[in-house]
Amino acid sequence: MTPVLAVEGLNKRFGAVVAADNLNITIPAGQKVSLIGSNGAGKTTFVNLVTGYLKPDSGKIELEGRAIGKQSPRDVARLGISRSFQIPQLFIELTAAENVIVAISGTKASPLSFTSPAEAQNRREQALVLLDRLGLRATADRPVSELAGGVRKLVDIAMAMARRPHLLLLDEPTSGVSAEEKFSTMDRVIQAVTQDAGTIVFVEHDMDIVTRYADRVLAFYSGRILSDGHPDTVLKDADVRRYVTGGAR
Amino acid sequence: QETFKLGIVTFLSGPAAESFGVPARNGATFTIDELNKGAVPAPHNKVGFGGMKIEPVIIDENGGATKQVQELRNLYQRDNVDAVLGYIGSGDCLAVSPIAEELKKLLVLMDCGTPRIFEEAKYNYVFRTASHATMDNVALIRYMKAKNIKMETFSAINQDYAWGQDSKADFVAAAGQIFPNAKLATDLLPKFGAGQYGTEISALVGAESDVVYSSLWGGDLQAFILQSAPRGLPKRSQLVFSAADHVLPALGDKMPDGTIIGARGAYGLMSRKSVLNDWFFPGFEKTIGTYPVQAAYRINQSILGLKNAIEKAMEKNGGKKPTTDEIIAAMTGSQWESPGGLIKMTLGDGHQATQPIGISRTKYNPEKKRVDLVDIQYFNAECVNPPPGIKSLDWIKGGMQGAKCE
Amino acid sequence: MKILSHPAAMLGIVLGFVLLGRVLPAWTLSLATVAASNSLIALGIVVLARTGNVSFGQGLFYAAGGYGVALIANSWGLTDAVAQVMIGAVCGGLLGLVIGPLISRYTGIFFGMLTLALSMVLYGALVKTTALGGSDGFNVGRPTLFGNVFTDPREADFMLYSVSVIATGLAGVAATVYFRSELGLMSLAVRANNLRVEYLGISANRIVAINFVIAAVFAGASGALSLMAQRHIDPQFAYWTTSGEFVFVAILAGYQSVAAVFVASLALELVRSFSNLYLPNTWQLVLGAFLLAVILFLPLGIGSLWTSTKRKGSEPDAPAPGATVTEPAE
Amino acid sequence: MNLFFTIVIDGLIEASWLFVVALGLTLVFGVLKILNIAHGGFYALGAYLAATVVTLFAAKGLPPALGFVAMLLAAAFVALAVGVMLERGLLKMFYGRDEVVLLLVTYAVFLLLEDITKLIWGVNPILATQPYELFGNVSLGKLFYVGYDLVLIPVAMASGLGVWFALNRTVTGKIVSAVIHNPEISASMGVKINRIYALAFGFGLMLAAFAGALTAPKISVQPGLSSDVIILSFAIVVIGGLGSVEGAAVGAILVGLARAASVHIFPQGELFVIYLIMAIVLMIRPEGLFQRETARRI
Amino acid sequence: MTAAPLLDVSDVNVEIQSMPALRGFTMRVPQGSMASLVGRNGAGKTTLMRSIMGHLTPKRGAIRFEGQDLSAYPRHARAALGIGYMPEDRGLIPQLTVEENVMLPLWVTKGIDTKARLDFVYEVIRELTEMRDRKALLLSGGQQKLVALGRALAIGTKCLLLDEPFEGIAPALSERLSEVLASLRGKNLTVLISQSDMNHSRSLFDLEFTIERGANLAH
Ligand SMILES: Nc1ncnc2c1ncn2[C@@H]1O[C@H](COP(=O)(O)OP(=O)(O)OP(=O)(O)O)[C@@H](O)[C@H]1O
Ligand SMILES: Nc1ncnc2c1ncn2[C@@H]1O[C@H](COP(=O)(O)OP(=O)(O)OP(=O)(O)O)[C@@H](O)[C@H]1O
Ligand SMILES: [Mg+2]
Ligand SMILES: [Mg+2]
Repeated sequence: MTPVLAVEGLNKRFGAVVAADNLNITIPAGQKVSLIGSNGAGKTTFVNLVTGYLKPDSGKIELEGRAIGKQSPRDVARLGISRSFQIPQLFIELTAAENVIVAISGTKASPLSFTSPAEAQNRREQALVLLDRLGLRATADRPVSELAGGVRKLVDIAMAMARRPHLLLLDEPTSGVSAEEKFSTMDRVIQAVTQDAGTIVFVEHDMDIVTRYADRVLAFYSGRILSDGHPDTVLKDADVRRYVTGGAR
Repeated sequence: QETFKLGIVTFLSGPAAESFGVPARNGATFTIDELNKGAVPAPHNKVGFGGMKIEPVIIDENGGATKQVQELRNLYQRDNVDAVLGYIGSGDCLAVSPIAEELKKLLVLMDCGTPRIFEEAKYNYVFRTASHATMDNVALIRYMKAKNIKMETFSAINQDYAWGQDSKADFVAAAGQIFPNAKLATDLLPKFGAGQYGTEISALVGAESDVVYSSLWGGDLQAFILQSAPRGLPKRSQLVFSAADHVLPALGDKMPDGTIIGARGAYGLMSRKSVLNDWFFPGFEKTIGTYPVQAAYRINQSILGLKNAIEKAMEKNGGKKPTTDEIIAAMTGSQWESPGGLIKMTLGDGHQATQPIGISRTKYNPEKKRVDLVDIQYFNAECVNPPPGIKSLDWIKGGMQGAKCE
Repeated sequence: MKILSHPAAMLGIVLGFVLLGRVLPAWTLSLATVAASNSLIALGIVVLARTGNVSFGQGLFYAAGGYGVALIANSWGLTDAVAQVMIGAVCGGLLGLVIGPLISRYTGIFFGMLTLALSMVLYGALVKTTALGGSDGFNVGRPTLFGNVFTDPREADFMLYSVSVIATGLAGVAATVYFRSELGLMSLAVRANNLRVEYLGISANRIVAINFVIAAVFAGASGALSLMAQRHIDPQFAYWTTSGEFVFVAILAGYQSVAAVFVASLALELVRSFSNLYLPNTWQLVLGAFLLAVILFLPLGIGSLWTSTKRKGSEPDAPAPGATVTEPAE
Repeated sequence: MNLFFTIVIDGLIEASWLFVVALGLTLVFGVLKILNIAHGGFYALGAYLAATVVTLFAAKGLPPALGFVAMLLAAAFVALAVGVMLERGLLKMFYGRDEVVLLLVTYAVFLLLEDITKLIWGVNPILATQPYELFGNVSLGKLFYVGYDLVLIPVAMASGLGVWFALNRTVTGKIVSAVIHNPEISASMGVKINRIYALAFGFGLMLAAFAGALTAPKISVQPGLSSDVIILSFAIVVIGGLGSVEGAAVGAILVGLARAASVHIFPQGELFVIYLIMAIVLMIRPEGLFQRETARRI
Repeated sequence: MTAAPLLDVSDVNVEIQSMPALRGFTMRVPQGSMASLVGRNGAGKTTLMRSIMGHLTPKRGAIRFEGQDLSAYPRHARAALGIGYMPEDRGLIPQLTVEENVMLPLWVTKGIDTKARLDFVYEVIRELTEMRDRKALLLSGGQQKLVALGRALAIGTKCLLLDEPFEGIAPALSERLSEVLASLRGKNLTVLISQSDMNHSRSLFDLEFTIERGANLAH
């Protein structure tokens, strides 16, 4: 079976900084992969490359066997990759529900028709369901500008999930989310994604989350992969401990 | 007592205010005050218009044709003026004329240059009390011929809008008739209001033509003269300006001697002695502080023309305030004396005036500290204006048939 | 208020306005005609502004509509007012279709300046075209309506007034419906964060282009209306100050309600006209002070006088200049 | 002297005063994110102030060289003061509003300025040409150039270098870029952002007035000076990239050369050429020649 | 620690666009203490910090620093009191280098030994030394946090306000940060750290304030 994502010899530099150094990664369908790594290791860069925001200097990126290295974020999204952002990217004047409605509208084949109000109502229902899944029902009708950072993060994730992507990339989904909500958030995200039989890759700094939710961990350092494998093995790796997770654990 | 409410439209702001708009306003207020006092010599010695005091409503012409159309409607419909008099911009004149026609209200255009108004349309309610711009350039060429100016090559610098383009076309066409061997070397069209002509002057000096012709006016003309004199342009080429008398007071000794200029009429320092001019020139100078130039004369002759028509109409109707239609009937084909000479409504079925014009050379007078005009030559209206029924440019190109020069 | 925002109710209001014209004094009629025609193009600017882009070159389409109608009227004698509005709209729209896709990749000030440059190129071309009267322009005959010729000035004015109010009114109703539609929502999304819009699989450029074409259609129709009211056209239609003024109407109105655009446009005309009448030498001073006062005391525009501020969140709180609403709060 | 050389000299003279105006505009935009329409009004103000000073000096029989220096200083400092007052007294009230709203505010200020200058100086033209003769004439080939015009080139270069250096090589410049990027944080770090705004605005307008003063001796100072300047300097700033000093310089030179070339070679095109350049540059580089680097968003 | 509190927030009410964000919040942070401000998302932590820095004006109540009412100080005057602020979103100036970012508050503050402060920052956060000439524009999120901390440290001679410094930081670095903060103990520096997640280094703190929907959590 073709993997959801296959990356081969991927390189990306910013001036002197090597942000992706000959990466080779294959992610089979249904896997829950966590990217960990020191700050500036290249995790976000990897996500940016896969979603077409950055163009690789060299290397191949394939989604379900199809080369996507030269596609724009829009095309990549249409092909079935969604992402959330380290810094939430929202429509801050719109309400949470409207944000999600826009996301849902984007899933239509042709998003450019003048939809009748009745159908828009249906959209709203879908949006509320999605928000509900992340526990955001109460904030649905507040403008995002009034929401606190952690809540914005969740709205951002809700938008990424709207498309029911084959591959969902989450960039630090729980940073800024309160301790009590971290696990419930991840529970909900994982549940939703597995329901849709999707694959999830999440960047994470909280090792409790990593050990609990990841099937596999990729540890980045300086654009390279230090270690790749089951969470238990990776987190025990000496280099990983030294550069990423620290000695405490 | 009856009054006559007269809307007056002239530039009070923007680039045309200084050269034309404000002199025109001053001309209007001076003339109206004098008329209301009954202080104007015969034949305009009745108080106001046939005894009616004139009540002016002055508004700004600046802002483009769209606004002028709206303001014209406001004057007629909201402010209930009896007539509107004014307009300097050709575009404004073109735009407002059909509106007055449609509202069946009297409109007297006083200054704008384009011949198109009555050549392209017929109006009942619209008059222009001054010659259009064709005369300026025909007279210039005739003057140059009379004075034996050498013109084997010439260059032109004109603003890139209708006035400049049309003036140049007229000048080139007239030159083609009278100086058939003259060649146009450089033909520059800086944009209106450019104010800086360094590059243009390089091109003109480089062209080394016998004559440099220009229809620039106002600040643009002043700047052009200021910048070209130190670079030797007046020494290399004979400068010929079609409408330049209004910059003389400001320029003073900066105006190169020997420049050939027109004033769009026999105006200002080129005006001829007459009873009316002996009233207007010194009176204006005393009241306003500077001597009157083109725009002041033009609005004055316009107001006098309207007065003449109104009083003629009142003679007919027994002294009542005349209706618009009565005034129109009286004004069509009329003629009247003005400080600038005899004005005759000969063209455009009696709606378009022709008038005499003077052309002269400049000479700075250090004692009086002002530019004098010397070598003045006058051309009567029939010599430099087309006869009725033919378009100006066609008339020039056809060899100016039917011109009657003295 | 709510009931008034139903399309049918809005149509009723438009009709009411038309009937009102029967009793208005003549001069207000022509003033309102101009205001209506100006608000149509300003409405287009509002439509476009919902994607976060401001066009300083709507004069391009305004002139396209105006010149298109004028040329057709003069060469084929087509004088019907309704047909002229449609021709204007089509001329504007066609040009918009050509330019929209090119320009939709620009944002912010560069979008504005490119539109300005294009309109100025047209301006230059028109000034040069002596066949079209150069900078002085040319006149067209008076419009007719369904074969009726209006010789009585009052009736002619009323006809123009009705056509303008109805055309602008219909555009307003259409715009309101559009604003509420899904596409309307997406426009706001593009303004807030076009990157995210792309990431959702939607073409932000396409949405901008659609709004651009709508604005161009409105501008073209407005050019036609303006031509009818004036019977004269000149390159000033495409000049940047003309475009700029329409932007100012839109800002004064406050992007909120369609009616506000009309009121703003009317207010501007009135202030300009009365200050020119009573203070002909300092009317710019009065106009400037008026603009400042409106912006200061009605920060959300004239529309905020009667619309409740539904989207409170759209006002940034940081007191820094240019802190735009569109930046995502990091 | 060949045509090419003439075009270059004419173009540079043209570019020099344009550059000084555009420099002020780009400075104000860079710091305050305000596209200032009133900029042209200050250009006119500078010209009027200069003309007044020159006339005054001439009337008193003082040497023109002194008048020249005095007119530049007077224009610059009055504009600086008025600019700071305007920013503190008026603009400040509108901060936080949309960019276009601020544009409208500056338009209103522009209208006010138009009439205020008219109220102060009337509509009669002022000719203050004494300084124009100060540097004599220079003959290059068969052309004469006025020394004054040639002097403009180094003056413009000096202004540009000065501003560039101040912004890029001094601590103040770095503080300014902090304020540009994030006023709130800058304030938290102790930066008196109000002062930076006021100064940037004041300096920007000072440059406008300075340019106005420089041109005053060669033109007739009268109403209507301001509107043409605005659009020209907008074009330059947009061509160069908003907020960029280098951009303004390249933009001004491009515009100057293009105009000169068009006058000498194709006079019919003068009306378009600037807009054509602007359109072409934007087609190729959508944010102008010198795009500002932006922070990482994601 | 009996002296008057260094930072005294009493009964503060703050509204953001007429929505109450702080509701009678009270907090006294003694001098030299290391305090944590804990609350869920949207509880008002950032709002409190921004109010202390003067970006928001309380409707009611007072904020005192060393006994002086801060409302008398414009927002740009507060850094000079010795308050170093690290905003939640880092707020670095992208065009400036790391070192210039750290220097920013020092440039504009009079009577401070710039060199000594800078050395101190490099000594405490060694990672900054090798990044000093890189533009902030290019740093990753976590690197930026370190720089922002360094900047707060540079000017914060008396007090540090750190808004969620551990968010988005890799554990190894977060440990380093804790170390850094711990090393500041006993330097007579008062530190207030907001957190939504108490997993990090509980041991670091002397005292803890809990904020819940803009108000103190009833103990
Ligand atoms: N657009 C860019 N321009 C220049 N440099 C960049 C850019 N994006 C990333 N970098 C550099 O690439 C490196 C990797 O950055 P990246 O954002 O991928 O790190 P990260 O692993 O996501 O770190 P963090 O956990 O802090 O978010 C960093 O050194 C960063 O400075
Ligand atoms: N710009 C704003 N407009 C309106 N309301 C706001 C704004 N900023 C914050 N709020 C509201 O103020 C309250 C407090 O927000 P604040 O950012 O202080 O929370 P926080 O504790 O820092 O949360 P987080 O842990 O998510 O950063 C929240 O309810 C939020 O919705
Ligand atoms: Mg990252
Ligand atoms: Mg917070």
